[in-house]
Amino acid sequence: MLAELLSIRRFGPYAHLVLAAPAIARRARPGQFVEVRLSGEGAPFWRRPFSICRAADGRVELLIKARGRGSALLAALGPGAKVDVLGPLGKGFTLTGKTPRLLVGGGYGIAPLLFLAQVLKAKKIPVEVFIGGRCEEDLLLRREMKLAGAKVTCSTEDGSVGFQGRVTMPLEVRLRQTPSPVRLAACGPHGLLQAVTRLAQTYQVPAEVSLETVLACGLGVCNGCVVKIKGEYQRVCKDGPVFSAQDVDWHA
Amino acid sequence: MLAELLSIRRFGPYAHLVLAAPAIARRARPGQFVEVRLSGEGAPFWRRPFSICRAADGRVELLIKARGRGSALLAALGPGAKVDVLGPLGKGFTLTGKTPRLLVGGGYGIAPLLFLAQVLKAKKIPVEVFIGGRCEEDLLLRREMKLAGAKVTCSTEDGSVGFQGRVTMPLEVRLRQTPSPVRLAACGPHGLLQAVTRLAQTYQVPAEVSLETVLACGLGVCNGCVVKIKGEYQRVCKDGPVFSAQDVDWHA
Amino acid sequence: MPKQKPASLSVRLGTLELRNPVILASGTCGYGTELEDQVDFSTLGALVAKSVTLTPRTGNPMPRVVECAAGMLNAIGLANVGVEAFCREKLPALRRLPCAVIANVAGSTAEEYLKVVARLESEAGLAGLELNVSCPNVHAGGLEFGRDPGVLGELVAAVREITRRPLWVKLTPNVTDIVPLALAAEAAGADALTVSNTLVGMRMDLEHRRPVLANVTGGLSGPAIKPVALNLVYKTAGAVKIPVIGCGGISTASDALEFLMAGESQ
Amino acid sequence: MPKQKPASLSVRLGTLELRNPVILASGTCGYGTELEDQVDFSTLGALVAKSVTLTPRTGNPMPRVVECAAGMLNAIGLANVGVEAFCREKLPALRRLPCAVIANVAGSTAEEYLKVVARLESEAGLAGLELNVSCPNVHAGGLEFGRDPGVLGELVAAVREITRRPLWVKLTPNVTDIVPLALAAEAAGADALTVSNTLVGMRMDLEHRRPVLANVTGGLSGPAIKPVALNLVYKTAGAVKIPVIGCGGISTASDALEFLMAGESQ
Ligand SMILES: Cc1cc2nc3c(=O)[nH]c(=O)nc-3n(C[C@H](O)[C@H](O)[C@H](O)COP(=O)(O)OP(=O)(O)OC[C@H]3O[C@@H](n4cnc5c(N)ncnc54)[C@H](O)[C@@H]3O)c2cc1C
Ligand SMILES: Cc1cc2nc3c(=O)[nH]c(=O)nc-3n(C[C@H](O)[C@H](O)[C@H](O)COP(=O)(O)OP(=O)(O)OC[C@H]3O[C@@H](n4cnc5c(N)ncnc54)[C@H](O)[C@@H]3O)c2cc1C
Ligand SMILES: Cc1cc2nc3c(=O)[nH]c(=O)nc-3n(C[C@H](O)[C@H](O)[C@H](O)COP(=O)(O)O)c2cc1C
Ligand SMILES: Cc1cc2nc3c(=O)[nH]c(=O)nc-3n(C[C@H](O)[C@H](O)[C@H](O)COP(=O)(O)O)c2cc1C
Ligand code: FES
Ligand code: FES
Repeated sequence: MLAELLSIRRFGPYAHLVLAAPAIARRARPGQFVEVRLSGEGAPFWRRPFSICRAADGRVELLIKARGRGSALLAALGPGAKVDVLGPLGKGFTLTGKTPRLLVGGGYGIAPLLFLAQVLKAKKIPVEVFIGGRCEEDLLLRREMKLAGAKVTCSTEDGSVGFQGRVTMPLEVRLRQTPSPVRLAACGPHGLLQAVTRLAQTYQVPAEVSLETVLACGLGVCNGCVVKIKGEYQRVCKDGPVFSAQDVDWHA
Repeated sequence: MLAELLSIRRFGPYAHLVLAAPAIARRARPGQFVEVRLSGEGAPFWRRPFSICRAADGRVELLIKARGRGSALLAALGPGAKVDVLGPLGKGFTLTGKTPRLLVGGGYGIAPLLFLAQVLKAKKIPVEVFIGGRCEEDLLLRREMKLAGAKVTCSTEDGSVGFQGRVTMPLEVRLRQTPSPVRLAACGPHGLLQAVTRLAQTYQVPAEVSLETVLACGLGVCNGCVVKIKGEYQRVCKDGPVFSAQDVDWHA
Repeated sequence: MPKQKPASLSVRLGTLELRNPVILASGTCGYGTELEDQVDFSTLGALVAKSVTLTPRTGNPMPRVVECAAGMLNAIGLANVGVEAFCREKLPALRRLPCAVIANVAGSTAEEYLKVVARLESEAGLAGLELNVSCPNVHAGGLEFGRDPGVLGELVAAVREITRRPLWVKLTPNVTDIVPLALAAEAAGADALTVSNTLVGMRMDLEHRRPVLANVTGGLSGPAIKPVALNLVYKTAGAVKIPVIGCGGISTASDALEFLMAGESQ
Repeated sequence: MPKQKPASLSVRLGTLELRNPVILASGTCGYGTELEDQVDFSTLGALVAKSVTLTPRTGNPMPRVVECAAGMLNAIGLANVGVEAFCREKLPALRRLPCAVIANVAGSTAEEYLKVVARLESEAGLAGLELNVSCPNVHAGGLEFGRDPGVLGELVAAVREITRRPLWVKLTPNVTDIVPLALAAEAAGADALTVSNTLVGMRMDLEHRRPVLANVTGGLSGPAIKPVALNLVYKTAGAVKIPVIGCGGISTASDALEFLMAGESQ
């Protein structure tokens, strides 16, 4: 469908887009994504996947990082542009149970976690968020997370904001100091997800991770995006992108 | 080079573009063209050729008709857009001699003739212009031609403006009634150019025509745009687009 | 796209009559269920299911796909559940689709092809079979059947013996001359030819200085290959009497028309 | 793009040393003069002139070119002035270009190739010869030399006998297996292989219901064919010891790097 770009806000390499897409907004669940077809000079052949970072009132919001041709074209659009989006796609995070959630996001990986925090809060589930990045610029959606009622802890590798170091550091402190039942949900770079998985094992807490691979069809048709889950190939775009951390074969 | 689109004015399927392109404007001669690379959804692989319709003060003007993917993308641009243009290319109309000129244009074929009229007028050569189209909408640049000091005669096939019928009708009237020496220059659909060539033969006046074929490289390299000229293939993009009417083998 | 000029939109491919000539190619539409939200199957002539082999295959290691100009390379490696699970798990849903369903059969040996076809014989709800003799992404020989007219003819004749279902043969474009292969398949009893599969290609990963695909090469599909596939349809349709189904880079209605005309104009 | 890893940017192709590995392909740069405004030839490694034949050829009827997704089809038909006029009219300007100039030779018979090469022998200012055995747009057989290893080997050996100039052979991608052809050219004395020429393709004119090109088929070039050409470079470079010059869809620096790496990584 063609969705109108209602507004776009840019900060560094990132952009926050608000799209008018009622049909997607209605059905979207946290952890699901949309596929965006780009056009313009050097537009890529495939659509590009972006997590839904908020969905309400007929609007779908995306938080994107301009990395290559596709994301740069998307980040360069102006309000009023018509954006070709398909979705919602994929399976999202577990929303059941009352166990408090610790959400862990790195860089643009925080995108689906905002939507998740909002839905969990609406269900009265306590939410704490750990946001990590290399520097302050990479700490995204801090204000929005607080507005959503989440407790926010930040860390930067350069120490400019919050804890100095990786985001798993304050996370581990939290897990060690308050050993009450929690569930983890993480999205971000591969290394971050692996580290979160290790912590989940150490502290014996269930964890879900949102994986990223190159997507061709994005619809579960081509089997081009598979990862090893419990020894079997599963499709990131259809069977995921959210998987149980302990099921992922990180070394496949 | 990237030229800024200073302004664009649309009327029906046509658009008039003003580009900031000093290097092209400086060297352009009437009858030459530019090649424009398009980008955007469905952008074509090849550049698209458009005649230079005016060149002065660092500006190059184009008059285009939105016919297919390329021209539609060009016509849809807004002021401030950066347009990838190459030129000036090709050989233009003869500018020497003092013989009065009769210019004959159909549809967007009038584009190079405005530039020609202006240059001829600056050389004090009398210019009469015959503009034809199916209906009033197709009669382009009438005002600009008058401002350039040319005598303008119009014809429409539906009779809404000027003579009813083909543009060659008033042209023939003119040739028959005032048999003084003139030179013809024509640009427009194939049929128009053939008819002008026949009149030139009948009335024994020299004529030049600007031919249109599909251009691939536009630079004289590929030999993909050839037409038969005096029995030999010549390249529209490099040896033309302007040829002596009597040299063109219309039936090749 | 079949080569006959459609009077209505419906087309006849041998004994098989399709509502219209729009057919989704094998591997581009999974088993139908994946696309339920995206595609209205009642508007299709037919769907060709993903290739099925005798035993389950997990497919090639990752990465299996890479983007190209106006196309993509895939080296999925015939990942599929195997014919037994196909019949049990996939066919029920495929049967319910409101369009004709063609099973696509692949194998590494003639015996494998024959066993798969034999197993499918006991199942209802398949409008026809397509033999994939042209998958470039399996090493154990699938492609070889598609490159030698003698070998191909024998395979098609053997399959013909054991099924009365409409039988299509999907040819490879990666040959010096497609005509002898088309003629061999026709002579051996094929009801239609699908022309064609993907072109072999590769891409390099500049960062890691190695081929992007773990399989090194993959099959190129998409608009990039349309002119090549069109020419093969034109040549094949000129050489055989059976219908030729166009395949390769069709993404718009006018692409489809080009294929229809390329088939007709012979 | 040659397969050695360049230490500086300069590359050695047999006895020929080029300033850098950027070479403009035959037919894409005319005789150099056409592009004087667009290209700074002193930044190039070499230019391969448009194919030259024994006698002048006017080329195929129009239309000769048609646009495709990420590419184009051409059926120019080796339009050229013939070797005599080439030497008289084109070579003087080519000699003045500040880069190496390679003549590209085509013919319908072995005799024609040999006569053109013999005529070029008396001319100074050519850094090498490229044999075009792969032009898909002439009917009198030019392509045949490129499809049969035996015939190709004989042609290359015969040319080798009469010239000591660096000798490149430009192979066709339109074959089931390029390796035997590459080996045949190498064994017969080629100094380098250009891999590869255009893919055969066609397009239909929907309005007139006939092929767009008067010649029916043409050669597909441009980004669309890059993955196919890359794979052929990879395969060829793995099979021969002489340098392989990459050709097909190179339009950016990273395209060129992909070809360099595909050649190296064997
Ligand atoms: C389920 C899912 C959800 C996602 N959600 C988000 C989100 O919410 N926000 C967001 O910003 N992103 C998200 N992503 C990631 C996003 O899809 C990618 O960043 C995007 O597709 C990049 O496309 P591109 O065209 O901009 O870059 P590409 O050109 O595809 O390049 C991507 C990266 O790969 C590198 N690269 C490309 N080609 C090569 C090569 N040949 N060799 C080496 N390196 C290469 C580039 O340098 C670049 O860093 C998500 C991905 C998935 C799978
Ligand atoms: C030297 C020169 C100067 C020119 N100057 C001007 C100028 O000043 N102004 C101007 O408006 N134009 C000018 N033109 C023409 C202009 O270049 C073309 O109109 C333009 O290239 C069309 O490109 P497009 O992508 O918009 O259309 P395309 O998509 O290329 O289509 C062009 C036309 O061909 C038809 N067509 C396309 N494909 C097919 C097919 N497969 N079968 C049947 N029909 C088909 C389309 O319907 C359309 O009418 C000039 C051309 C030349 C050679
Ligand atoms: C991801 C992918 C998987 C494919 N799998 C199969 C397959 O299992 N069997 C088969 O015969 N063809 C397979 N193909 C080839 C397609 O059926 C088709 O021949 C090819 O994609 C060219 O058509 P297109 O350009 O319209 O995609 C596959 C293609 C793609 C892109
Ligand atoms: C218009 C045109 C004319 C060509 N003429 C010749 C030729 O005369 N001789 C030749 O060997 N190759 C010729 N080629 C093929 C090119 O040299 C090259 O192999 C092919 O275009 C693929 O490379 P590309 O995709 O980078 O263009 C021609 C290509 C084009 C597009
Ligand atoms: S991208 Fe095609 S199955 Fe996931
Ligand atoms: S378009 Fe290439 S020579 Fe004219």
